[in-house]
Amino acid sequence: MAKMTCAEAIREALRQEMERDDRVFILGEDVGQFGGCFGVTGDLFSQYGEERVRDTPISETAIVGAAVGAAAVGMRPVAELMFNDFVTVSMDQVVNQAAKMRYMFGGKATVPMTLRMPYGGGISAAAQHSQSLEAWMTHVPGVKVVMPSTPEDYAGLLITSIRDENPVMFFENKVLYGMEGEVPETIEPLPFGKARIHREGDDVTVVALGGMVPQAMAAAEALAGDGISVEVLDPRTLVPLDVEAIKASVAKTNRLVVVHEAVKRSGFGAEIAAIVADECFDDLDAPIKRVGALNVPIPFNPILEQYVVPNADRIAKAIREIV
Amino acid sequence: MAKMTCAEAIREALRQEMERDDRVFILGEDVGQFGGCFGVTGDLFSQYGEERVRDTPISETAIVGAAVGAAAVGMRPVAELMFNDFVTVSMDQVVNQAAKMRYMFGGKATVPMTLRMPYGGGISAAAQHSQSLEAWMTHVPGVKVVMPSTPEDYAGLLITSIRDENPVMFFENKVLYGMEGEVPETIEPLPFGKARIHREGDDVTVVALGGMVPQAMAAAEALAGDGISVEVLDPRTLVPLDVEAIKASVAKTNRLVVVHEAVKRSGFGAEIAAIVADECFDDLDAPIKRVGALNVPIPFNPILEQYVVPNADRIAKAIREIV
Amino acid sequence: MEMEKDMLLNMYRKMQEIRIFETRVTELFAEGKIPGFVHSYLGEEAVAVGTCSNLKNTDYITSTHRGHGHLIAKGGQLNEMMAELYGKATGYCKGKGGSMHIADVDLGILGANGIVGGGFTIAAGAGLASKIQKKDDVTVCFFGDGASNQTTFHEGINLASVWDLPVVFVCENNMYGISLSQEKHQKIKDVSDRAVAYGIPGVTVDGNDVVAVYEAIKEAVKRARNGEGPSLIECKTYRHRGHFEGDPTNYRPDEEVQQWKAKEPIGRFRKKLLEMEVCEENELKAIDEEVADQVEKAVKFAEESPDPAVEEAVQDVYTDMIEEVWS
Amino acid sequence: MEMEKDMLLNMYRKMQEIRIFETRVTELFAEGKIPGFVHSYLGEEAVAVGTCSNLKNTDYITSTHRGHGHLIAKGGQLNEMMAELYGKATGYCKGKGGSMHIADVDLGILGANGIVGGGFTIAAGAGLASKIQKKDDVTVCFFGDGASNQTTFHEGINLASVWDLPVVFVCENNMYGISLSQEKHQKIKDVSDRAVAYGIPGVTVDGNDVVAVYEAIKEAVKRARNGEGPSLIECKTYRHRGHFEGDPTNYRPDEEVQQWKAKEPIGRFRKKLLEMEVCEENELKAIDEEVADQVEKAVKFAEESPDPAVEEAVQDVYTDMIEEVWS
Ligand SMILES: Cc1ncc(C[n+]2csc(CCOP(=O)(O)OP(=O)(O)O)c2C)c(N)n1
Ligand SMILES: Cc1ncc(C[n+]2csc(CCOP(=O)(O)OP(=O)(O)O)c2C)c(N)n1
Ligand SMILES: [Mg+2]
Ligand SMILES: [Mg+2]
Repeated sequence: MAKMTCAEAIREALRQEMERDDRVFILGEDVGQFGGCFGVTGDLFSQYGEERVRDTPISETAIVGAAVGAAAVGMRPVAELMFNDFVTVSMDQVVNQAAKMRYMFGGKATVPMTLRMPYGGGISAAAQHSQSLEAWMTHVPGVKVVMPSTPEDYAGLLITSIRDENPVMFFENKVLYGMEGEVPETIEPLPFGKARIHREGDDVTVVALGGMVPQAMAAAEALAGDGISVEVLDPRTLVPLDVEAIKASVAKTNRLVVVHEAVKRSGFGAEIAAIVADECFDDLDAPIKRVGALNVPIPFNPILEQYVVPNADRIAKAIREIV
Repeated sequence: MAKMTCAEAIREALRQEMERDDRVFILGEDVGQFGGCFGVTGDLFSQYGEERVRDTPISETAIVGAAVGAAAVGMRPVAELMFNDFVTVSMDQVVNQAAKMRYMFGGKATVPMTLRMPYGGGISAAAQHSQSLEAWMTHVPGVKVVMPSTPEDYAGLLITSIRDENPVMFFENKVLYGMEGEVPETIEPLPFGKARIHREGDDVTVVALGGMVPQAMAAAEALAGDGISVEVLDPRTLVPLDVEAIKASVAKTNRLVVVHEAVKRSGFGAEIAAIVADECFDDLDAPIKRVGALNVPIPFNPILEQYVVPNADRIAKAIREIV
Repeated sequence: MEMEKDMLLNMYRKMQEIRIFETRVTELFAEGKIPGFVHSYLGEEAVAVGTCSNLKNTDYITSTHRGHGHLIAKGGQLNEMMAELYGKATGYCKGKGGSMHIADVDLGILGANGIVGGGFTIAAGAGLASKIQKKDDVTVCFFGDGASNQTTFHEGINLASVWDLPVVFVCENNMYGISLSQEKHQKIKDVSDRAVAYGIPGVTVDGNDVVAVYEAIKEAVKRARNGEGPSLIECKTYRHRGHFEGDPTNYRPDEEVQQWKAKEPIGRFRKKLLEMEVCEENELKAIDEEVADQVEKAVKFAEESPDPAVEEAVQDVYTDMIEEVWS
Repeated sequence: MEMEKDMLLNMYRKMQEIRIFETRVTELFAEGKIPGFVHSYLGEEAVAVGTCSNLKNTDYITSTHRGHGHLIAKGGQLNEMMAELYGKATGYCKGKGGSMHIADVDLGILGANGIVGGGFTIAAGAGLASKIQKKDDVTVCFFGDGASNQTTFHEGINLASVWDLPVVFVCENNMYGISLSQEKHQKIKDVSDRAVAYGIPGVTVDGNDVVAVYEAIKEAVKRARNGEGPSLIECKTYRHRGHFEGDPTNYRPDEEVQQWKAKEPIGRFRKKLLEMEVCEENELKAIDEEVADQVEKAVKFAEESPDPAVEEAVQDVYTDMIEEVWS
């Protein structure tokens, strides 16, 4: 095991896959010598050169479209968008091309590409650079959606994403980039569709996504002092979703809070709540609570931003409402 | 009152607003002499000429972006996308520009534009021309989302959309275009955020969106024979949403089924279900059911398409599961 | 014409395959046999055939909503094609794609595309793969005059240009994007002028002259295979039918249609073959008959094929996950 | 230089406003006073000032992530600008926008934009509005060399061109998009070559010569006001700082930076003004001092201004709806 940040873990996973499989290559803006806007690709350029770590023009449409084309003919591109907010410029390539190609062609195409996208607030980057857009992607049949929260999971799930034969939307949290944790020297792929229980508890299940996992853990810790036992479940992948794990947890705790950084309205929390309201109705002893960002664009001023985006206090407050 | 189809009702609303307010103009592909891909703009070109009914190049990015710019400086553009599936090419203009301009500028901009988008299947148009993408838009703070189901509502809500000072996403169902109904000669604006109860009932509430309203009505009719009394509620606008009406109905029936044509996963049905699972928990006597398209792209073959998209039978089946 | 007889007759045959196939498709559509949209390639046969006659099996093409001609020219099988238009289980896409999404990845056909301009960046990506893999394969991206105003035109060609990717961008300028004539959708007369914006060669040819198309593409393909990067070739042509079957075509004058029909590519090529004594009339007639027969067989194949089983609807979304079915 | 002294001195003043404001901003950012990203306009002052000196109050501009210079040149107030960079309630956007989203619609400033290329189609829309309203207002769209590879460049300029909209597209070619030099992001040397693709005039000028910029834009603005449609003007310039404050700029050689700094626009213009005896040195000094004073006042204004109240966070999403607050 080695201690590394999430950003380093991602880079290590990229390195090991590039080493293992020469079909893997990277493309994106400033991913080369510059090392990536958040430093994630780092020294990969000096190791693999400009053929395999490709600096693109500022052309998100071309970045994703080229990844689709290259994947369809046998490569394994890993494309980086500088911010997930810019997927708006490549939505067609994701939604109408990557996601649907296999199906439209009657199963005769495979599109093994990974699209890495940093999301979330916390750095005063304002409305066009702070969104969390994973919910859109979960509404697109044909793509898988991954949203890890620890260095180990970033590494292992990125390996799985690259090896997957389908387009994978890989969401990376900007604030977590700097968070440290243990990662195996040789990174093993981690399975999609398997939740991780970060903390066991009996009174309430908190399903937290990505960057909200540490916040949920902090809330759980705080509430433990008051004798409230919180189970924190991180689904890790949204598509496929580990519905069984969520159901099992709710069957035990009989209460559910769902947390994500994306705006609350029509966030993926709604999907999880709706599944539980259908499939676990008899287990539920209390209303299902959702904690998400207020339904507003992310403001620039850090005080306003903190007010808009969820945190441990808000999660604790939501939990208290139902236990 | 006059009998007209939904398509005609939309055209009449456009005509009356163009007559009333010379800031209103139309832009889109083939909306001019051709009269629109689905014939909606019809003869408006011959009446108002090419300055106010503008045929654009095949450039969805420019269509929506130009609407944003024109709206920001005092016009009231009504832009048409030929299919809502092509909003993927203009997502940035909707999401990062139109929706956020006012907020980012501290309230100092207004963007009174309407974006009309046909959605849904039923015409064997396959995966890239049959989607129902309203849920994405409800996840974007700053836009309003309208989704009517009768000629009268299309007309009245379009008038309101055009007069609204904010960007409005106006979803039009392709199959409903041909459906007839009564529309007032002089169309009055209908309020946003007010649901319409199409049928009263005591045993179960069905919240149905857009093109699924007639299907829900058919299901209600079929079940009436078996003594099941179904209330059919059409929210008409998703943002703002008439939460009070939904709550009142669920308080009466204690059961909820939500229906839309969009794929089930992360559709707007999840949001409605999640709201009810939180705010009406004590009223609920049964699991909340959602009926949406299977989580697959829309297939070309009509038999497969019918299998994928919801209909009255499926709605009836879901209702039976909980009454 | 210093080309081999075989090659010339093959080009004639391919054009006739398209002509007869498409003619039959318009009839079948009118009879209600084919669901959805059909965009006929009638009149534009020389572009697909002149282009694809330069391609190997392992070369790639990206096609458009008006894609039947491209598929046939790249070697697509009439049976599977017709069956797909019918939405049958035996079709190229098992009935899931239809006219707008026919593909045969094994033949290098990366799909028709329902999104105007959908092919540009995919073609760049396929070219990129060939480059990284150090293969000499070339990708041809077909697109219309209307598509030259799409986002993807710009980003796709710029990427191919700056990375010297082996791609040939072939514009089928049929003078209209649905109802909008070229002068109403762009200020330029020749789409090939846009090559300047990317520092690549831009050429305009008579798109109804199959040999002219062949020669222009030949140059571009050579360049691409040599690692010298992409080119933009514009072929001026005309669609005989409306934008889609059912289009009233109230937007273009009758004389224009007549003028262009007089310049249609197959009759012209046929005349040339005979004038230049490449072959005898009866050789051409034999081809015509063979092709007509083949098309009828394809119709029969399609008609007799079964619809896909409804369970097929949930297959092929992913390679490894089956999405939930109705509860 | 047949221009009036007043005008020339005003141009000098505006450039100094930008220079001193931006210099101060880099310091304040380093001190941690300004949150978020800051993209400095230092070195590019002549482009904004040469351009906006042609504009009336009612003319529009669309700006970029590197927008401070555009705002000042179009008449933006330093107090409100600095306050916005600080995120204060008194800022142009009440602290909700910050550096990347400063706007003043009343001054015709349709916003800085955090999306590269975000301005192209908005500018076309503003131009369209002026045209429909039969006003003689012009819209200037500023953009970078990197932005010339975005989707919106193509669709926005094409639309403006085919509809003869009164828009001037002004490329600030500072030779880099973040770390990527122009030759790595496009094959062409002059972005203005892309004008050919839209059948509009394309001109390249020395972007560090404020008078040259002024003259080129003057022509383009005249054309636009006369209803003759858009132009594409490229101004070659250089950013003195990294892409954003904090950028290590490991991607460009020191000599290059030094060469360009030697050509920086304000010193050059100052020298010219004195050589041509437009004014005395002390007049310029007086301006320098006034501006420095103004900037310090702006800093003070910003520092002393309050943060917005948290309730502000839910205002201004819509004109008429307040979104729910924390339950
Ligand atoms: C992104 C997108 N916008 C609009 C359409 C609708 N549409 C289909 S074909 C077409 C015209 C295309 O014109 P052109 O590129 O010239 O090709 P042609 O049909 O003339 O062969 C349009 C507008 C679409 N399918 N995709
Ligand atoms: C759509 C989009 N892609 C990428 C970025 C990240 N980004 C911000 S500025 C920039 C470089 C812009 O280069 P250029 O247009 O030349 O302007 P300059 O910074 O040189 O003034 C990039 C890539 C963005 N903000 N928006
Ligand atoms: Mg065309
Ligand atoms: Mg630049």
